[in-house]
Amino acid sequence: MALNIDNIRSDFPILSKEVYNKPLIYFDNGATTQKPLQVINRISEYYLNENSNVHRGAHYLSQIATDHFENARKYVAGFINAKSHREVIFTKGTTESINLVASSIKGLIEKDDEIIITAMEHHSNMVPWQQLCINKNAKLRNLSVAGDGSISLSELKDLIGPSTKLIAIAHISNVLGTINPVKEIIEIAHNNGIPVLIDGAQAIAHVNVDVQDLDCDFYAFSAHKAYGPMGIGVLYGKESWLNKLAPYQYGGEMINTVSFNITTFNELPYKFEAGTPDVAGALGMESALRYIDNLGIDNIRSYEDELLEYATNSISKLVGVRVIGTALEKTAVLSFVVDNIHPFDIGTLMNQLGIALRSGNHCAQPLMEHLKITGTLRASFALYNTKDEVDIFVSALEKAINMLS
Amino acid sequence: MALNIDNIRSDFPILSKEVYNKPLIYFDNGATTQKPLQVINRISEYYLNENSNVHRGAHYLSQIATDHFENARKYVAGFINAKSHREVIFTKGTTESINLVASSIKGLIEKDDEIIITAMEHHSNMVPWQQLCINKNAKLRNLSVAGDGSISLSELKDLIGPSTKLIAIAHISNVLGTINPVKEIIEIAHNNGIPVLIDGAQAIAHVNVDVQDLDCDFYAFSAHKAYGPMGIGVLYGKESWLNKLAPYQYGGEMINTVSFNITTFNELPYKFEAGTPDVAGALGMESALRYIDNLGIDNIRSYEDELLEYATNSISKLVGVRVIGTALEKTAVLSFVVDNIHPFDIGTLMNQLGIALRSGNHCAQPLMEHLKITGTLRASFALYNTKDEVDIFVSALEKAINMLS
Amino acid sequence: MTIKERAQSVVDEFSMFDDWMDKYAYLIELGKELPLIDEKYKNETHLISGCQSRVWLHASYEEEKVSFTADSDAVITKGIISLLIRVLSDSKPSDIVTADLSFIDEIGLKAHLSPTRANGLVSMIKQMQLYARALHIKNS
Amino acid sequence: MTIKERAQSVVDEFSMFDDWMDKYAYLIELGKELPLIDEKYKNETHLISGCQSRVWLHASYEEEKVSFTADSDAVITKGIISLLIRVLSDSKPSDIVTADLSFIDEIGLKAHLSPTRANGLVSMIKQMQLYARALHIKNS
Ligand SMILES: Cc1ncc(COP(=O)(O)O)c(C=O)c1O
Ligand SMILES: Cc1ncc(COP(=O)(O)O)c(C=O)c1O
Repeated sequence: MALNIDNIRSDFPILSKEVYNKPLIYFDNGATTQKPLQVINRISEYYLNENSNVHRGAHYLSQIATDHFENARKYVAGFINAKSHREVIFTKGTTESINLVASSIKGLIEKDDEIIITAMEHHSNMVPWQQLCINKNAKLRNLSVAGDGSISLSELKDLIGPSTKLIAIAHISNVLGTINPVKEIIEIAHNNGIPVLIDGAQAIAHVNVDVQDLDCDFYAFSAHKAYGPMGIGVLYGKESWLNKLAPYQYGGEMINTVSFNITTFNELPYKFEAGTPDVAGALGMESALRYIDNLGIDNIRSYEDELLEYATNSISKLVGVRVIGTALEKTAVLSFVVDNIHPFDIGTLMNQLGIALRSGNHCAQPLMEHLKITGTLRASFALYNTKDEVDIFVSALEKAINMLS
Repeated sequence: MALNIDNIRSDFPILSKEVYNKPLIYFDNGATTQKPLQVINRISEYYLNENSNVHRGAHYLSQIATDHFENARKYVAGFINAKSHREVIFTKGTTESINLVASSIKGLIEKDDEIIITAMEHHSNMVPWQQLCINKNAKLRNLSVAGDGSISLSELKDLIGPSTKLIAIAHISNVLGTINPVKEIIEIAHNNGIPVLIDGAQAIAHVNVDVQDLDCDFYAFSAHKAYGPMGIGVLYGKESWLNKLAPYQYGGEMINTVSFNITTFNELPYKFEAGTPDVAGALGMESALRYIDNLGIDNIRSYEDELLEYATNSISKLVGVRVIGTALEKTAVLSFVVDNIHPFDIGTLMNQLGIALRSGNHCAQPLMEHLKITGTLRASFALYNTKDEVDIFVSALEKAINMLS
Repeated sequence: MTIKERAQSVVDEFSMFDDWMDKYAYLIELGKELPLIDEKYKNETHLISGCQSRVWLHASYEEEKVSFTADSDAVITKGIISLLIRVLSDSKPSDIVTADLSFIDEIGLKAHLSPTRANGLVSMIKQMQLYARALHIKNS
Repeated sequence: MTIKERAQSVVDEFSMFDDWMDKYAYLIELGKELPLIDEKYKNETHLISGCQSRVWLHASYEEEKVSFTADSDAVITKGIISLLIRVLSDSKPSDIVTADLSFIDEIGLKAHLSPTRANGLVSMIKQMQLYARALHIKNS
């Protein structure tokens, strides 16, 4: 089914904005997406009509808020096809989700154990493991990334050993757009008894995510990269794993009984949710995922793939432009460099022309080193972007290159 | 200056709601306050016009969002009179703020060190220290609470010893309403070279908070208890202390440079802010604090004191009602029990009569044990509550007691 | 009477009241009729977790039927559990385990109780069914 | 010319352009005139942290005046730093430290640069003032 992009765009008022008297072209969706009215209104609606603290209340508003909050959890569980809503932990976002696992799994990691990541990880899925390894005298192992932005399963098999305790890998690279073969990776890992954490930050809004089909042990994502509000995200974890992990932080609903000397902790998912949760955020996230569901993630995927292909072809025609990340399995992200021109110079001029790109190392310094570049320009697409916008982007890029050559 | 409560109430549309065909009387402000239109609209406005990721951007929206986000930080710094905006760390809320300190101070706590808390702490300011002590073989020491809900400075002096490494105490008790003499406590602590963390969850909306005047080392609070959005709060820390603490979580803006083997961390406040921050939340918090500032915290304080006194006098006339927490220095919170009637029974009937109270242990089980009660009913007030509401509350309470006697 | 019939009679009774304050008054009365648990069972073992007021529940098995006694420190909770006992007690384990408990929604109990209370209600029912299952296995 | 006068001449020049794209074209030109840093100074020591493009800055002191040379791997950054050098270089340390830099806002540079760039700008100025202060102390 084709998406009706005009209708969709009218749900996102910010897209009609002008910047420096130029129509805004928002191609920084990998950093954060814009939010549809449905999400913005849901948040207002909550504060106007339902606001209350949850769980511990003994009154009407508190019950409404609790029901809606727990229904949001169930909706999220359904969206990623979790077996149970108990496997859905609300966090601040991908970064906290990953840090939560790194912190709560600490007791299971010992000296000389190994954790495998890849050279394309975002700092948020790299530094927590690096620091855990430093802390535990364990070893961080690095799966390399080929020139086209892909990884090799046979290299992974070679890296895996009896000391491997965890594999942490991005579902989709925020720099290269590569869709990693996570299902195959998980199968290989499980054959060796190793759990896998997937960083789904760049995947959740772009491809179908089915945690049971993937069979991943952990899956982390942020609402704000999937048309939802900032400040909230999810850690999915298999119940058996979440039960094995130590609690994360202390206070509020995560506590069962406390005396001065001892505390017993609540069951899942509350065990990992200390303090008053972001109820408005959870409801906003639910609205955002409903928005995606209504359009259909597969329709979104094919629309964005088309857009990516069109944009890739168009910029490839410009002299000096080199696309970074050309894996076969790829979506939504278009990184590039221009020979002899610094990404920042182009980014600055593009901004002046109304086009929101990102330039730099994209919080993936090790990847930049690995690819021997100092940074890229990145155009990242969402379901509301259009070929017309791509055309404007390409001619602006041409203009910028001319000015800078 | 007297507050114009009619005007104020019109800023909070939820207060005109009906519950079971009765006008809603919201006396659960200790759990979370309602939000004025100014806050709700600020959040919408952000998503409609300014939404972008911050700091790392190279474009117009990103700059706007960053400016507003950092201005919000400065506003918060001014609100609590911090020396510098670098001392203001955005967190999820009080609970995360306290857990952050407990986690990052770990390296400075050794076997047989001691941490002092009080018997009136909320679980969020008790269990993190309890677990840290268990983890480090350190000792948690407990300052007792007198029958009226006050603590004794001379007992504190006796508790302090050469092994004392930290004192953590609520500014205002969420059960008793006691305003603790934190300035005196901090002076005593500092004379002994001990840092002090203040749990300001129940204080920030009710009394003037001046961290330089208090001279506290850490101050934690949540926006949602001060007319702001859920999901965001603050850890204030003295720069010298924040520099001493280890980073908390890893990823995003908190990183300076990363290579595969080593990471260097960003300066304050970013060192403690991993991942995409809740920009909308920060702006919502700024609006909420502006709302308080516009009315004047001292005006709010005297209005709420008057309300508390009126309510205390009124319920004290009812047979069998006993107020829990009668310290001289007290505000905004009115806990009580009724002889021979379970708090839950009253709470249930009060809810049916439109009155939102909280009943139970209020996340302070050790205090309940200490006071030898199973729970209380709690009415907690905010700047929009009125004496008329108190009257309705008192006659409903009378009715409930009659039904249950 | 079957469980279904007993449930229907509860629904009929509650339909007489328009005002929830009257329903609560009735629940409070019902609480007083609760088949009280023997004091010796009011211990940790018989405490149901998940309720914010304390509830003790005991089950016994005679002539292939399960009977319940209970107590609580909160009166309205007592009323609720007395309803549950009236509907479920004195029944075959299999009937208890498979019972249609929609009467709880029908009388509006679930919607009118706080989330913690509602969780308590779920805990009570779970515990009753657990007892029924256990006693059934033990005695067969 | 004083720092103030040099700043004014920058403001005057920029006021000729209405369109920011023209201002950028001009900045790019200015970048080419940047007093280039000696290759031997293009090392870690002379790198300014806080800029997302790399900027090397060197200062020297002669006849009670500080002079700067610099380079960057980004052309627009070069243009910006060349403006700063034009205004601040060849001045007394005390004048550099106390200089009124409102010309940056006046030509709209700060508002038109990304936050990271703006931070970079702040870092550059900070570094120039640091050098000035250090050289002043060292030589007095
Ligand atoms: C005294 C006190 N401390 C800490 C907290 C925890 O605050 P939050 O749930 O917003 O993290 C609360 C709120 O319930 C409180 O009243
Ligand atoms: C692949 C990847 N992982 C993790 C993150 C961190 O997400 P957040 O900042 O929402 O925690 C991002 C976003 O920048 C990302 O692209």
